[in-house]
Amino acid sequence: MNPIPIIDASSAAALVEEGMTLHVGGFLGCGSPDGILAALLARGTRGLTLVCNDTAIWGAKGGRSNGVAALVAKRQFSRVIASHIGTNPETQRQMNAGETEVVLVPQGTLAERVRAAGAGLGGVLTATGLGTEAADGKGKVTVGDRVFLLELPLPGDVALIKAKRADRAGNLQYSKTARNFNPLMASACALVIAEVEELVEIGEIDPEHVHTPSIFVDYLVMAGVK
Amino acid sequence: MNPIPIIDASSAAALVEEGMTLHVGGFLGCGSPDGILAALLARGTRGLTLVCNDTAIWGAKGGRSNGVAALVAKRQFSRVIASHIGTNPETQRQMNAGETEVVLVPQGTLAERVRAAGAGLGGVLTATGLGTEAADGKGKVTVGDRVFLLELPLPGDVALIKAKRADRAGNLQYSKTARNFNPLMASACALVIAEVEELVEIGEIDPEHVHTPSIFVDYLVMAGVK
Amino acid sequence: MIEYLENKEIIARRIARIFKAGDVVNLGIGLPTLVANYLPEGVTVVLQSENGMLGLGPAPVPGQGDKDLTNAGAAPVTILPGGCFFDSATSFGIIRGGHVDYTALGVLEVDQEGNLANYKIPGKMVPGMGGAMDLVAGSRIVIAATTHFEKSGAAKLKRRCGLPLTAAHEVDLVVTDVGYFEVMGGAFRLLEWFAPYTPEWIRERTDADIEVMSGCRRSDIE
Amino acid sequence: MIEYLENKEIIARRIARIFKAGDVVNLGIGLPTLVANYLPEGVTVVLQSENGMLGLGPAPVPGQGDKDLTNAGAAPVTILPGGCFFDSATSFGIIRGGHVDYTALGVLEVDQEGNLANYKIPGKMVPGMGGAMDLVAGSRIVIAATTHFEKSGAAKLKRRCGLPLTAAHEVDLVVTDVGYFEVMGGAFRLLEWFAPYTPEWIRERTDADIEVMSGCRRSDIE
Repeated sequence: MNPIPIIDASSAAALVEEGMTLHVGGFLGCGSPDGILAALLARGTRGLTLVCNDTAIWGAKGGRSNGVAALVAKRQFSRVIASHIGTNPETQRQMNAGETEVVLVPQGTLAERVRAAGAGLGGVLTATGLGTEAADGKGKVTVGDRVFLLELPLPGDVALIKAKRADRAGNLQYSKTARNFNPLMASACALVIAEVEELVEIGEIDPEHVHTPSIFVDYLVMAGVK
Repeated sequence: MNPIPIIDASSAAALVEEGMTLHVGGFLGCGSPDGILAALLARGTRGLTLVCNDTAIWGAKGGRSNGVAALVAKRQFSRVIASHIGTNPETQRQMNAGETEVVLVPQGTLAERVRAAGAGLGGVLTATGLGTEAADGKGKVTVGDRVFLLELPLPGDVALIKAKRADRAGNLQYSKTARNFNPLMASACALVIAEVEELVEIGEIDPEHVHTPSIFVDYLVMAGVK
Repeated sequence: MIEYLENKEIIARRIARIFKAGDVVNLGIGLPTLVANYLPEGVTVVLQSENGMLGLGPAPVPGQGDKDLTNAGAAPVTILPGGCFFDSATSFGIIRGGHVDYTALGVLEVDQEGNLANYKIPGKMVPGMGGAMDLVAGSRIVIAATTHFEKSGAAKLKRRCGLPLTAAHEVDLVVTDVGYFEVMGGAFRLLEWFAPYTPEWIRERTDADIEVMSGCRRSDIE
Repeated sequence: MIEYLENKEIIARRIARIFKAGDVVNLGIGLPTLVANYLPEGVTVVLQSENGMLGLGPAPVPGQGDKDLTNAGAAPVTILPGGCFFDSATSFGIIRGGHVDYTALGVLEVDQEGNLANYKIPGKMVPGMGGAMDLVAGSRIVIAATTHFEKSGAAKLKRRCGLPLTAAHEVDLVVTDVGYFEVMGGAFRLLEWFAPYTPEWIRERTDADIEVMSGCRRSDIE
């Protein structure tokens, strides 16, 4: 295995270009790559499409905020694909004001669509969302006597993910529920940047317990390093 | 978490009833539940449908055999769904003689079909097999300008799987390439029986490194115990 | 004259009795979360949290939480021995694959056809469905957990939901603070009522088809 | 008069030069497996084995094998530092998702349209496709690795495959023991030839459209 480059958060943010589709790990901010997101906020790149479980927590007037919330507030995303925006009222405001296009996707469907992109599937059939607004405009496929929604892959240009530990080759291990969408995002994007808390030598991660294999990861960023 | 029953191989084999669809883990015999399979061979239950990556290795005239090969030779399966039968010439003979129905499925498609059954998908779209005999009789779905094969879920009645280690609740860890289809089979069947080499107390397996969660597993069988 | 008093505790207590040991259960944020406090002695259920764990444990001692260990509402939690962590695709594979025995979710409206609306009020509250659509469509048994009446006095049990649906025809059981219902055959079938209410009182105040089953009884939960 | 002598080694050596450090490569059972022996100094590729590993290492010392660690041909192998294990769905997610840069596979027939037949001879050999259809359909670049001629003397490079296809229009490169070809525009484009053969000799003995490109050269592999 070959070592991959370790870059700083600003250099990582510079790899995200205007108009790109950006997949970000995390669930209400838990397991998001905070250092890279802060650098991307500082850089101010706009016109991005966000694919993320949610738009994190946005506490207006100095309240607690995390994850991608500040980037939403700064209008860096022209389009948001997420399952939940309820903890970020600014996303709802932008949606209602027509400032940002928001596409709401059931969480399991979002997970499968990202996985499908990573695993080379042309789509998956699901019963989730049948008979609801989530079915509007979707293709339907009948199998036997059952109807399913056809859900399409959701690939991205850049994945920004967060892991607990990496070896120098880029093998990753996540921590607890901070895992969530991170491994999926890593599989589905052309370029994958992982922010990690610990770095170990190649061979130090048990090959039975690698959560994301090194071949998915292009760059490492050390968390907490400016 | 509640402990699950530990039974012997014969009792496990007795849970497999004539006519059932049986998912067996293993790849050319590596990672197959040999003790349960030996008991099922002794029991002689027939009319089964086998879902397995392959029909393992069958060395006629006393040569090396493993996995499900002897059950195939004993004609316990009326139907075999597998990706490969090349190392078991007896399967080929039965297929050619019309004694056993053999359905050959590309390995990745087999994996996705079993996963789809476990994950509640109505099907998946794949490019694998397009323009080949594997596409014969399959539904096709066009997405944009691309055509895909529609591959359907492959659920089972009983999964016979092999793991390295279990805790008493049924959380499993596999060993090396003996993992292969085992976790998928565990997800896709109504009843799941895992043969394991080591048994540890609940809480002794790191929750970050459980390969198959306990909720998928119904019974444990200790490997090497008659 | 019976006066209605909102009582979330009785809902949680009744739901807690539905489960048997070993059941895999997902409890939605809010009222359903309370159910975990009332599980009978000896009934160990396995709580699934859709953000990626089985074996969800109680909240940690304040200040002892782990930033990487939260529930689907971003609150700090713990994991019980024998639990495990996994990614979101595995988590929803568990949910959609029918491996969750019960899900209990909050309600805006639930109707006698088993339709549930609990994620959106157009023009007012559009938080997104999160995992709710998957949980309702995928779980083996769906429990709608709700106070029986809105603040306005209207019952949340309807003939037909008016709000956007979370899922169609998926609700199996409804537990409110006046009774416990099964949704079947296009009606709410009353299985138990909670004193001081009576079946007649419930029927009068609920604009929906409520059938009082032969085995229907007053709950012994007080 | 040039006489053809089968030479599997030169095929493996030429293929080994195609890769650059870090490429993810799946080598089929048989001839392609030999490629691993000829990787240039300093070029560390990551070998994927479809039965569930990355970082496939060399065979163990005889007798030192692990029953739980085999390649896709059931032969004992080792894992290199930095490798990892995973299940078959993940393995084929890697393959079908385009995360394998190169796959090198054996050949029964390969044609100038990029069609490959390598898994079945009806009525004679029906072993099943195993992972071959996925590897050919999913890998970014597909290398057909084959001796140029059958025992009968017929070239394995065809105008049109007659045997059942493993995949349609997926082969990118063909490396035989007489030359190295790119499949493009409905022809085999000769990139290099191996002495003592010549482009003319190859064209004469191969019933297929073979284009000799301007940059085409004699290989320096001997």
